[in-house]
Amino acid sequence: MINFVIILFIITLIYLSKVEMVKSYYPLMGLQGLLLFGLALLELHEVDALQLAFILLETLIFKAIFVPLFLLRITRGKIHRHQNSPVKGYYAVFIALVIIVLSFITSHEMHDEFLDVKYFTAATSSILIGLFIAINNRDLVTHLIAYLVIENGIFLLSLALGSELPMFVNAAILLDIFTSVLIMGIFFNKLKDYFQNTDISQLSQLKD
Amino acid sequence: MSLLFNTSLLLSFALFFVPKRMKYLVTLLLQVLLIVSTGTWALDALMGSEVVIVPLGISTWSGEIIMTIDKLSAFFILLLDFVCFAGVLYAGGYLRTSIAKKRDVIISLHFFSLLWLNASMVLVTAMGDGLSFLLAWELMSLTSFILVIFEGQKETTLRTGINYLLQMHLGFALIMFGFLVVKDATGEMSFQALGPYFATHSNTIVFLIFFAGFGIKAGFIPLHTWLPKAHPAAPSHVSGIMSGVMIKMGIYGILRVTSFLSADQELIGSIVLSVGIVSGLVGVILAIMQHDLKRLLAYHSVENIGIIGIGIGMSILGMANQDPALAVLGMAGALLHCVNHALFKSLLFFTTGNIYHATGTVNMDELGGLVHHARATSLAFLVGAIAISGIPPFNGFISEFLIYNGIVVNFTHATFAMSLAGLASLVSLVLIGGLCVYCFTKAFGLTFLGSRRSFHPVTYHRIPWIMIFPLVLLGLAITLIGFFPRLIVEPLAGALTAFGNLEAQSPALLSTSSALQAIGLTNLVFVVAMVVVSSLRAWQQARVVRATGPTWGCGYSAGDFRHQYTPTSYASSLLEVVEPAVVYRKDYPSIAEADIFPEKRSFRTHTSDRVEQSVVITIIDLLIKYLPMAGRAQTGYIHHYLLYPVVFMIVIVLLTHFNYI
Amino acid sequence: MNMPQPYATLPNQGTLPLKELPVLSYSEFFQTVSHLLGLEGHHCVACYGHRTLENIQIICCIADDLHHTIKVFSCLAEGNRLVRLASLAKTHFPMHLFEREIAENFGIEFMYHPWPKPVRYAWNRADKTQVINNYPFYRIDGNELHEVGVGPIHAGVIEPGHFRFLCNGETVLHLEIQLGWQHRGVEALFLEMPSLLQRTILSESIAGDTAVGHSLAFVNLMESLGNITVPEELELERTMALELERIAMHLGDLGNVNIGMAYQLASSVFGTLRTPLINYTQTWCGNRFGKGLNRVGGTHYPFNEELAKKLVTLLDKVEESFSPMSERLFSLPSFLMRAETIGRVTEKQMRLIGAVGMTARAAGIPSDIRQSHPFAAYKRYEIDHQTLEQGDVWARMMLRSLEVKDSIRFVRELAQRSGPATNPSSPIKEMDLKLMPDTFCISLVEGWRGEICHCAITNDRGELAHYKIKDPSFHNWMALALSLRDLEISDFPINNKSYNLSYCGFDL
Amino acid sequence: MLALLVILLSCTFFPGVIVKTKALFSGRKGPGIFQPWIDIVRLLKKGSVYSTVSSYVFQTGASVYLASVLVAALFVPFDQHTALISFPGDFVMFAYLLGLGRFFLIISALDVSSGFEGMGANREAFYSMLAEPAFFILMGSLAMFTGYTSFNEIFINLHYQDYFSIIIAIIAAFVLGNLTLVETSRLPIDDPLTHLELTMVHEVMVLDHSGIDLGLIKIANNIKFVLFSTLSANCFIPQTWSLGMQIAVYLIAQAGFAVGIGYFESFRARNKMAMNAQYILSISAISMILIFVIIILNNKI
Repeated sequence: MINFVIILFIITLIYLSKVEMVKSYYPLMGLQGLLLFGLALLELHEVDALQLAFILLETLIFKAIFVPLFLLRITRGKIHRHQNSPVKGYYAVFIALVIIVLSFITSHEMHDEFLDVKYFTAATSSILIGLFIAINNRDLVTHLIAYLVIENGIFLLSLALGSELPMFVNAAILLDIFTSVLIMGIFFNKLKDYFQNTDISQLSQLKD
Repeated sequence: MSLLFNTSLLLSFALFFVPKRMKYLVTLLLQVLLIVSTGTWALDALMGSEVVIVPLGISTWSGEIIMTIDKLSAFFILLLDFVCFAGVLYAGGYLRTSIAKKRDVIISLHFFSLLWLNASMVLVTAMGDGLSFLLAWELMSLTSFILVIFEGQKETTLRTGINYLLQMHLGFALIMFGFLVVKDATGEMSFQALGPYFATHSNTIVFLIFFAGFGIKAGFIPLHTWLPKAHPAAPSHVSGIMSGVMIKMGIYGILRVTSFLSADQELIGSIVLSVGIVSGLVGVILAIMQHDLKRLLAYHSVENIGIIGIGIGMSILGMANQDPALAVLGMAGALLHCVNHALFKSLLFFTTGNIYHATGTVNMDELGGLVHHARATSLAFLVGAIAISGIPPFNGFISEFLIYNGIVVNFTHATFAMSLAGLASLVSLVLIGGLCVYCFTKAFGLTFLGSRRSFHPVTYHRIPWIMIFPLVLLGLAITLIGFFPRLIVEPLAGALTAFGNLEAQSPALLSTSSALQAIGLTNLVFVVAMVVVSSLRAWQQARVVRATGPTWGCGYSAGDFRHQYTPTSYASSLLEVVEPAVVYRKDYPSIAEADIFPEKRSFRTHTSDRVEQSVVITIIDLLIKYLPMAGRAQTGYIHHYLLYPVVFMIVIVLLTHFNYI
Repeated sequence: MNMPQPYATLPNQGTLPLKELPVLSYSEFFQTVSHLLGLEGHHCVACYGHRTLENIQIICCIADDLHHTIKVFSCLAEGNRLVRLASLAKTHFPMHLFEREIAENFGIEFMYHPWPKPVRYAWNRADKTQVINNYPFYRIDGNELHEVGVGPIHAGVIEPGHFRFLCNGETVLHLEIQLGWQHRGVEALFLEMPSLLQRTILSESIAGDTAVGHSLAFVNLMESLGNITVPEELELERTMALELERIAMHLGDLGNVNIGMAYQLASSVFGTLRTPLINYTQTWCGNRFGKGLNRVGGTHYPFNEELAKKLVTLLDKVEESFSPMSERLFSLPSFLMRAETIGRVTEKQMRLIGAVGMTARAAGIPSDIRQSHPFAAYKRYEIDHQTLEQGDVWARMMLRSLEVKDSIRFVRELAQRSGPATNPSSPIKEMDLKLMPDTFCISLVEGWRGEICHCAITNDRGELAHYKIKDPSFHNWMALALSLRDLEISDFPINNKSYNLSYCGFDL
Repeated sequence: MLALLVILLSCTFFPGVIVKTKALFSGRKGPGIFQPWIDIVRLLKKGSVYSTVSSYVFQTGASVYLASVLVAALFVPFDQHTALISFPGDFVMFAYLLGLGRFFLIISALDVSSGFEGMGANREAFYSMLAEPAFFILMGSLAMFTGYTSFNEIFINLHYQDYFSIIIAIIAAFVLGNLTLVETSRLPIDDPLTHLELTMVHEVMVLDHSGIDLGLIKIANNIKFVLFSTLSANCFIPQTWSLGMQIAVYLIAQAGFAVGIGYFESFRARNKMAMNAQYILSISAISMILIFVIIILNNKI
């Protein structure tokens, strides 16, 4: 089951890489959150109940529900333009694929006992694809999403080490929430300022 | 038999003295003699269990020249004899007008070279000794050079010919260098010496030297640059022979060297595989971008050589990983693809000759609608197009199937690295197949179908039967292999014996042989289905109204040929995806925002080879930049020039004195 | 400047005695047009030739949107020999069609015209050698491009028109639209038709989907020429009919674009919303497209309280399902991907070609006769005016959606305001209509596509001597051609549907 | 033999169910389930019109297309019931046979000298070229997973593995489902219902085919549809069930697939033409992920 969830997670990464409409990100982000929730549920049955509840809360409530809704809210009816990405869609898919394949190969070559290879692959590809999305796009919201994808990767990375270091997971999640809220707050305020007089003409400025 | 062989070669000099109109017949006769003699040897070698050794009765200072024909050589000899025969047959029709127009000596030289090209290729495959091999190799390059510059009155043709000759000599030098390295280590200059050499020395470097040398002939990317130039310049029968079999001599050389490998196969295999993949993909992509039909076919040679390279590479990897199935199937696929490519590529080049004969152009921008004027040629081209796209029921599918099968069988028990290699070659083979369909629907559709792309009324020359007959011959061979693929298994298995470490009668080939039988059967089933469907259709058609009318143009009655897709348009959707592989230039000032009523303008595109542009041209540019420095030595004073030999001699003496040579 | 103005100034639906119409020399005419079009808020609404006894009089009407006036002037060109005039279109692109039309009808040659091509192959054109099959299409040299010719018979059941795409693969480099496949001769028919009723019906048939718009323009024109003032209730009714037509057509087009995008849900929802609306028109006046509603001087179908109540409930219902559907549509990624930035025509281009109506409004030009030259109830009641700036398929769709909402609101307001129809006035009788003799009159109406312009000239007996019609599509077809530049050819259908221009309105 | 029968059986209702579903979702009653076949029969009875520029290629194109699809149908097994033709590596031939049909359809489109057909031919060649790797990678990965290389053995052995085979079957079915949409020109690649020549892929390629030729092409398309959906159904139906049960489940699955396509097509707009390339590439990417998963699995990490 865990394998399946991880495969699904990687498939969402492929779709994330080729998204052309900002709006298409939200369901994918929600799905990723759900998948992480499932992973945490399946993987972390050794930690004590409180911690588990905390982790599940973070993945389900925060990642799967709050973040997509929040994104949807701040961009409702405003940003739906094509992103002006320098890399065309099919190359983006190709690059994502290359990233995933390379992560597969590197994790295959690592042979580290403390690392769970499955998680490690998903985590690295998530982080790298997040970076790629950030590089490939210029608008604010997409950068936010790229950041969240990287966050998900870090969460997975913590799971990769999770069975050894439950504290590490907790720390990662705390960091996760802290930075997410921080950055989203900043973004939100910025966007609010930006759209004080919401006028679609300003959207074209947002593009570049 | 060797008498026959020698006689035909000696008599070839008589070509210069027979009357002009007899020259072709004499050539044909001598060709038959040549083929009978070499063919007999090859059959002997392939059927028998021993290597056929033919002393030619000619001695040089290094000893008597002896032909050693093993099964691998025999395989290639039979192939090249067949294609050369078809080529010479075809030349009879194709050159008819030229024979009347051109000077006597040019015609003689052409036919003479044609014969000697055949002979030299036979010699190339039969020479084990390094020196005689190199001689034969050189002979092959020279004769083909003469053949290429048949239309030497055009400057571009001459230029291309010289470019070709230069590149061939680069290859020659590399091969010679390879032999010299081996000789330095083992004291012997022959293929046989490679065995002991490889057993004791590093395999990679010498293999790569040979690979580069032979690769220039074969046309692997990035060594392919002569190919798309030389093929369009040469007359069609020559392009057919060159593309069909001459470039296979490069493959032969590589196979020969490969058969002695004993270590480092993993690395070598991956290198060959990557070169094959790149050649295959880039070759077909560039082919799609072409407008000139012959250039298109030339790039397809690169692509097919790439497929052969994939087969060889996978096979070497199979040997390295103790996977006999992959090794056998990959190599068998590569070998069979040599045969198949020789057949359909010469067929396609000959049809191009017919197109040129009928219309005076092979530029797809100006062609179209030929099917109504050259029905037999169009059928031949269609067969060739389906075969080259690797689609059943013709032969191209069989060889690709062998390679596919090798890869997939390997998948069932592959290691991590091998899976990666298999995946890469699987994906590239599939892509090549798809791109081939893309390319040949374009080539066939835009050349033969639709209507002619011309404002002016055009006249068509009738195509004589002599230009159709060789096509039928080749088409039959293509169909035969497609429908009865098992026939080819035994010769293949024979040829595989050249590779000491391949178990030719391996279970893999045997089980594949039954799969091949099933394929042959399926093809027959397809024919039956086709007959059933078409007869039902014919039955229905006889009972209903069949109307004819102009193509539906939405009721607009003044449409013209411009409404058809053009080669550029057909290629453009692909171009967007493969842009990194092609250098693309558009001569078109795009219509500006405020240009509501645009001015007159024109649209032209140029695509060129990214590899050539970025690798070859860069090197040449560097040479052009730095060579003038050497030019300073050319002072124009006689006494300076006299000085140079003296300096040279002193250097030589000094070097020998200090034992550097 | 104390110099007399070289033009007469009229309000919308204003009349002008012919002798007060300034007649300039061509060079003065040229200068005046150049000068006026250079001013802010001026655009040419009509410029056409009118054959007088021995001359051809070219009449030009330039609307001043800021001061709600129309400036009219004319010049004479000799009709009996080949005349060469300097082309205004060379510098003022919107004039190109007017000049082509004059050239086609009267054989006047405009020198240095940038696009000298036939317009509509009228039956009485000057040069009969110009036939539909030798239309001089723009070509790009070289044999690497292919052309795609679509029409005049289209796969959907629509009117005839030929589209010629110059393509490089999937990309369209240039689109040229050749119209003129229907030869109805509407303008001439107006003069030939003897009775007022026939003329009214003819005006309803200029463009079948703009029956209310065109007939309103005609009716307004006749009322001005006949010196008839209509009661306020009638104006209210006419305005409601016009807005209802706008709603219905916009809804239909929203549905059609979605068919083009294969978005089934929206296409069926908008389709089903349109039906009750046009059915309502049927209950009102007996015709789904509002034919028979507009009559000179009165109406056969007075709007009453019952109708008003029905209308309000209907509009409520329409709005109820329209709002969520459009909300959903405009947030559907797969829709936005197809619509946004597709078929973009910039404001600059729209100004260059003189686009009008909603096409122009979708690209940031506030071209709206309801505002600039108010007529009917718009003189008293203000409707919201929407402009968007993107000029792409999305903007045209969005504009329609916004206008539907505005119109619903506006009509509901009017319907509630209209109250009981106290004095339903019947249309004026044929014999009671006395047109002013020797008069020029112009009437502008904002149909759902944009500005409709009807001009008429009467002779000394008070009969129609010349009638001129200009549909908004006259200018806007060029916008469609422009929006295809460097676009994928597969995006043509949604572009075409997002404009939904009129073939017959152009061909006449 | 059984395989062929069930395929032909599900052919009868498959296209009708899609049309019906779409009709129901748009609030219409819609035509009967067998209407597509009634239309085909009507086409088969009709006379046809041939362009004066067309040649023998046009005359044979549709027949080759149908024949190739029919022969390809002989390769597809139904669960553990073997197909008529089966040999190691048969999926290669299956794919290439479909390629043969496509080749002829493309060139017969180019035969009529029209901008529309050229466009369709070009698009078909391009998209099918892009889609082909997905199928091969998928079959390669299944071969890697099961250790066999023919359709029969792959599908028989897919079930004998651990729960992993279910995961793989799900992803395989996902890829196959998407491939079906590409191969049979459905949304979001192509809109089968549109009347707009300029936006069509498959339909514009067969624009000039009429009468029996069009009928043959439609038959072939319907069969092709079911071939792919049968392949994906094969991933799931347990072999331990009785034959009747299997057939019942199979038919329900087919109908479900058709309804699914109808549902999918009702609630989204089609892709922009330029987006198709990346859509198809992402299918290949997913099957690539699948093969990597299996590679890792095979190496027991």
